[in-house]
Amino acid sequence: WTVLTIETSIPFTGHRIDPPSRSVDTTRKELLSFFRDMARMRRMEISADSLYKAKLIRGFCHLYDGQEAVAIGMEAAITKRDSIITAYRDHCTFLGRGGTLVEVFSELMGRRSGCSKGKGGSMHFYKKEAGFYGGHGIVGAQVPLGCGLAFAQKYSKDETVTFALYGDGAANQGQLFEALNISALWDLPVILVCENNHYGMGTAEWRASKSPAYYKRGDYVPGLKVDGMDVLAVKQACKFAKEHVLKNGPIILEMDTYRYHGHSMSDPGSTYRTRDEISGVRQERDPIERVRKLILTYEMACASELKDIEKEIRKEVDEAIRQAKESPMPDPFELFTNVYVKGYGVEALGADRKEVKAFLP
Amino acid sequence: WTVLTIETSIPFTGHRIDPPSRSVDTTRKELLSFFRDMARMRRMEISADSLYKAKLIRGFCHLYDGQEAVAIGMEAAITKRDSIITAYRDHCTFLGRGGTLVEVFSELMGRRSGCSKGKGGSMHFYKKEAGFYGGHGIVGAQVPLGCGLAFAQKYSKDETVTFALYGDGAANQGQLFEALNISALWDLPVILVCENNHYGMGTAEWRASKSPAYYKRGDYVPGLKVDGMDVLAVKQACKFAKEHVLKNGPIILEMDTYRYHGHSMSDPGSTYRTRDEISGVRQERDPIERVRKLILTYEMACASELKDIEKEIRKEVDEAIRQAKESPMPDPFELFTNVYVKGYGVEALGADRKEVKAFLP
Amino acid sequence: HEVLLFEALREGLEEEMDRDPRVCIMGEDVGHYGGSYKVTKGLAEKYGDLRVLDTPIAENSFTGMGIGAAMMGLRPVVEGMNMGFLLLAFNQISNNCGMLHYTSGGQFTIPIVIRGPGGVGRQLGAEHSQRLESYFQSIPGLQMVACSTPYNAKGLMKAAIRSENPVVLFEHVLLYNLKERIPDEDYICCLEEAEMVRPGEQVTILTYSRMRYHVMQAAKTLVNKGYDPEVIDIRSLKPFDLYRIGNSVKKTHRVLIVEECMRTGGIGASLRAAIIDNFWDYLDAPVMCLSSQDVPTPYAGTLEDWTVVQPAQIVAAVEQLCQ
Amino acid sequence: HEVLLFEALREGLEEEMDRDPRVCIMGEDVGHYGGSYKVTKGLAEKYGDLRVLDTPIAENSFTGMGIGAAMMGLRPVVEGMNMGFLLLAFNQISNNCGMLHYTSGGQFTIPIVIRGPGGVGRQLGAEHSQRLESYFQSIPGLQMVACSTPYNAKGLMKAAIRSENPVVLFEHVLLYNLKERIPDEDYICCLEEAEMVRPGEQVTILTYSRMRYHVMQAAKTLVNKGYDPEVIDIRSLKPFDLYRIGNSVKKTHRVLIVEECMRTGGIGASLRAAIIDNFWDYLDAPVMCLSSQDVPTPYAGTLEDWTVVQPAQIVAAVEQLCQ
Ligand SMILES: Cc1ncc(C[n+]2csc(CCOP(=O)(O)OP(=O)(O)O)c2C)c(N)n1
Ligand SMILES: Cc1ncc(C[n+]2csc(CCOP(=O)(O)OP(=O)(O)O)c2C)c(N)n1
Ligand SMILES: [Mg+2]
Ligand SMILES: [Mg+2]
Repeated sequence: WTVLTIETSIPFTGHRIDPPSRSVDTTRKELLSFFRDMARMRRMEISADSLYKAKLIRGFCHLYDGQEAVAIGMEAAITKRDSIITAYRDHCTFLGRGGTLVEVFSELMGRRSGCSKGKGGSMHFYKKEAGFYGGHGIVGAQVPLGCGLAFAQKYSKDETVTFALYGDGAANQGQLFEALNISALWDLPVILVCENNHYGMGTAEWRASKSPAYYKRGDYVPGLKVDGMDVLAVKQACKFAKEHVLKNGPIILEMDTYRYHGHSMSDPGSTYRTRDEISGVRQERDPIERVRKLILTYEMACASELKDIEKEIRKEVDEAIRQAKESPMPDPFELFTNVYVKGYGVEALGADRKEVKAFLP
Repeated sequence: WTVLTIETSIPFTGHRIDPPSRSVDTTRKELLSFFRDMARMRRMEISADSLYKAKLIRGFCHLYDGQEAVAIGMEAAITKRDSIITAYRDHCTFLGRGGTLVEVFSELMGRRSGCSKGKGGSMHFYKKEAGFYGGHGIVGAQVPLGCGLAFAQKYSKDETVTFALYGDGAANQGQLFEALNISALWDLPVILVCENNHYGMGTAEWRASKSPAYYKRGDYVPGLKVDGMDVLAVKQACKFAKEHVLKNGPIILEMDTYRYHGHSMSDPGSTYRTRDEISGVRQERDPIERVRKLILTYEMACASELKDIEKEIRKEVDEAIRQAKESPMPDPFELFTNVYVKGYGVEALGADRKEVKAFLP
Repeated sequence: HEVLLFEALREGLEEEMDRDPRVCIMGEDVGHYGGSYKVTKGLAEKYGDLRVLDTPIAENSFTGMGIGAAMMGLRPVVEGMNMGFLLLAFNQISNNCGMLHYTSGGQFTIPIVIRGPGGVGRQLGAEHSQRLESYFQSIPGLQMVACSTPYNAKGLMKAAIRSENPVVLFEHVLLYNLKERIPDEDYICCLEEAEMVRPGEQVTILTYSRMRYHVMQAAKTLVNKGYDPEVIDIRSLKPFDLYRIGNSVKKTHRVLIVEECMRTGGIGASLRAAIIDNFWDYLDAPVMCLSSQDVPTPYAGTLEDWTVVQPAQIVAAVEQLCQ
Repeated sequence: HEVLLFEALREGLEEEMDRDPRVCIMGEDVGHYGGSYKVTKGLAEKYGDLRVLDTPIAENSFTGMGIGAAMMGLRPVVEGMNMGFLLLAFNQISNNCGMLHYTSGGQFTIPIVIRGPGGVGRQLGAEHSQRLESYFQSIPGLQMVACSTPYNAKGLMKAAIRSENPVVLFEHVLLYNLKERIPDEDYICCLEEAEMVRPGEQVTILTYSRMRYHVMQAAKTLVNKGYDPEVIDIRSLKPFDLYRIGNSVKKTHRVLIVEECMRTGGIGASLRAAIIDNFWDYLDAPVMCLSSQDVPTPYAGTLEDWTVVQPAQIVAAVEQLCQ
């Protein structure tokens, strides 16, 4: 069994493009790593929920559980030389790019060892050396940045591409249409990935979009609708998209996905959708369960081996939280670093360029 | 000959909609008034050009000659209870709504009797009582306003509609896509009119738009492509559109038109397009000449009668300029009026709410 | 009756919607969801989808649409789910809210209210801790008010809706749950008036919004130490109520401004300038101003606290001023 | 060699593009058309379409794309055809130019330059006469400079491009045709330094951009009247060069600020605050500030003139200060 060919859950739907085949190549190793990586993400998000309830995490905290297949499938199709940029629901994307659990939990708790030194918080994870460009709090504003990354890639003739992720709510922001037009004019290697989890905060997609067929919203730009709960479909689509954009300029991928949690921690997530809807998705479309089933069906591992993996992950996550808790709070002087780049002999430029005039209580 | 049926120059092209018939009803009276009104606009713009060269007009001055059929055809299809909003190329739209030549020239020369008291200038003509909402200097920003007007119309159950005009360059502004989506969601009676004169300043349409088929750019919103040089086609399209939007929500009309002048007075208008292109349009598609030909073909008037009309217009325009020149410059205190609405016992609120502290030299 | 601040805002909205059928509300999740800070809760049910409008996430254009509707005579109240998002609508707010009355030579008025939560607090991070009053203050034609108590929140909301001018009403994320007994009768607060919070003789402390509470905390300490500060909530951020402010300065001859804006380009800078221009001769000491640090708001709680002015700094500043 | 100011800017761009292949230019009509004020004329021909990019009219997103490109190491120079249009890009400029370095804990720098014409002049009307320095000054992490001569225009352009920080370079519609002899050799101007225009003993006049010329006109009259003003072009609008400014204040003990911003929320207000905070003890008179009126810029020429500070007002203010 080296290479195995598996059908995606449903066919891809194309807009102005012939969709790729439903048959996806994979291996035992890959499927097991998908399982492990998605389960780790799931566990991480659920622990973040507990930490939030324990008031160790404050402010915004947008969880990704339910959507793991998008991050994982995408990574399987590209390399770290390709770029990813997303919005505030960014913990798992960061992890997918090779970020560590300790960095995640530290940042979430505002500690010094956080990936942004505790200054960014939940919405501001980045990993420059692995091509992760954040982590952005303003809905839609990351998409022009992403197109700019793709411009830089084209400029330096890198043959790499950028995946710019946004939600179904964000899909109605004007800057997306602007940036898409420019990217199409300039033939940029950018993939716009709409993670359609069907709600933008409390607003259902059809209440915010006259046309919720997001893969078609690029109009003159080709698009592909993908089952975002099927990690193999995501992988297939991202591979296809990467090749496409290097040759032909932008494409839109709409990932049909679902968030189990409420929008952020203050949203119970159940006033604008039914509990039945949520549990229905959990039962029928859960991305981790789908992979578990595949692994069991093809007898790549037995149920208890998978349980063991999950137990290991649990330990790994707990250990990371323990470490993160030990990380100290940022030094007071960090308030003033990184406002400006060093180079004037000062950390931060105040009214007086020679020196910071800040007195802390 | 009361009612006459004339074919439009070319058929309409529809996007997600069946286009209206090419046969347009008109009358001798209407055609003669079209001729007179368009000729008056043409003469007005050409005189503005001279006044600019004589330095009586300063700043921006965007002329509409070549595009007259759009303003006139639109007015023929609607009433003054319907609303119009446009960008900075607004002199003729104002005239079409019933504004006077004296108000136009006075505003252009910054005089007290200007339609905006000399404070707005070329880009800021308005006529509230006739449903003209300006006259706006920021490309594209008038379109959300226009959709808001349509919202107010729907809100007050007026059965009236709004025409929101913008250019081919403006068609790439994100706010259009945003406002169109909202208007479609709310079923607003708004007609987005793209006056495609094929250039946004020095940039040809295809260099700024990946898809210069502007009538299709609404994607899920229906559109109609119209020969904007044929006043009867414009009339037909606007009538059709008005009926459509009252029942079904927004539509886009793309008017294929042409500006003879450069973008503004500092642009000779000949570096990014050929003189042949310009003279070709003048010879083959000029909106006034088309109507002249119709009138002569159908023997509704003879050539010399039309010449007489043009002579009258010339006099009328010269007389308006004379009157405008007599209008005084604004009073110095006008600097402070209309910043805030009266009601605090002050004209303008300065740092001190009790009184304006402004000393003029 | 006793209400929380967000309920006071809602009462204001509701009363004005009852009073004037032209008043409508637009914003993200203001309808079915009831507003992310519950300011519009229940209003969609009561007034229907045409008067309480859920919008897509498209700040620039729904603000523009509000302005358009206002040009035609409606009185829209536009919510920025968080004030910071209105940076996307800056052009509409500046050019059309602020200047259209002028460029049209007075033909059009823009009776719109733009409101929403802002300020530093709850560790919301850089983008969600904006103090847009510093960005907006230069816009001619705009009025700006900041509420700080349930009483003035309701009164200012009602006055803002009735005003023919475009008004930005600043709310603060940390103040929505303040409780206060407010009158049962109809009342409004004058948009252009400052509020005397604590009369005193020795030094004038000018503040607004959440910093009012840091100031009052400091005032307690100061009183215990034998000082007698006068505390004024300026409320109107543009224009300033120089009448009330001036009277205080003429009495105390010492001024401390405490703001949450960053020091560069903040309200404090403009207020200080206005005081110097108008009351220089009455001053016995330099006008002092305590502002937030000139940094993006960090997430970590400790750093966030250090970003804004703390009561101890206010105490120290007053002691220095009164030396 | 002798150049006009717009040519000096172009030289700066060209030299930096020669020097560093990462430098590119984006904006409306900057390529084929050569820029509406000719600042980029000829560069598209020389460097090609990948380095000199004509964009659609989509300020918000092409600015965002410039920032994205900068995150990856390019050094984009983004032109606002008129600075006022960048109100549409305010969110990108504030949140991403200004704060991304911070929110990423220093991982990313944004070495972008944003430039274009602004200011009052040529009767361009309300929207095209913005002075965005007042709107932008509160943005943490942004540097702002204003050029006023061909010499400093070129030097600041080059320095801005080389800076790792995001820099906004303000040009003025009325100054593009100023002529001056500038060095043939490579030079840059320090971004954070003020420029001594006229040394003097009696009063410090702080100004920048076009107002520098109104001040110098006034200075002539003042000298004839026997005054000896020191004129400093502050150039760096954020941060202020308090070193040079301070030295002058310590010498003259009197300060007049002359700005083109509106008085509410202008650069002058912040500068005045900084001077009071730092040099109060050296002041013999209240710091005065002359600003534009708090009104949208009217079209009519006479009204436009009255909007901005005129030399006669400067003369009068100095006479009052030196009484
Ligand atoms: C410009 C802007 N407007 C509003 C918000 C508040 N907000 C944060 S997330 C969100 C919903 C976005 O929904 P979607 O794009 O579908 O992404 P999802 O949260 O479902 O992943 C809103 C309205 C914001 N952060 N930025
Ligand atoms: C937001 C904004 N960007 C740029 C400009 C400068 N500008 C004025 S008109 C124009 C071209 C617009 O072209 P188009 O929409 O086709 O209208 P036309 O002038 O052809 O009528 C540009 C770039 C502006 N006024 N506003
Ligand atoms: Mg969503
Ligand atoms: Mg055009």
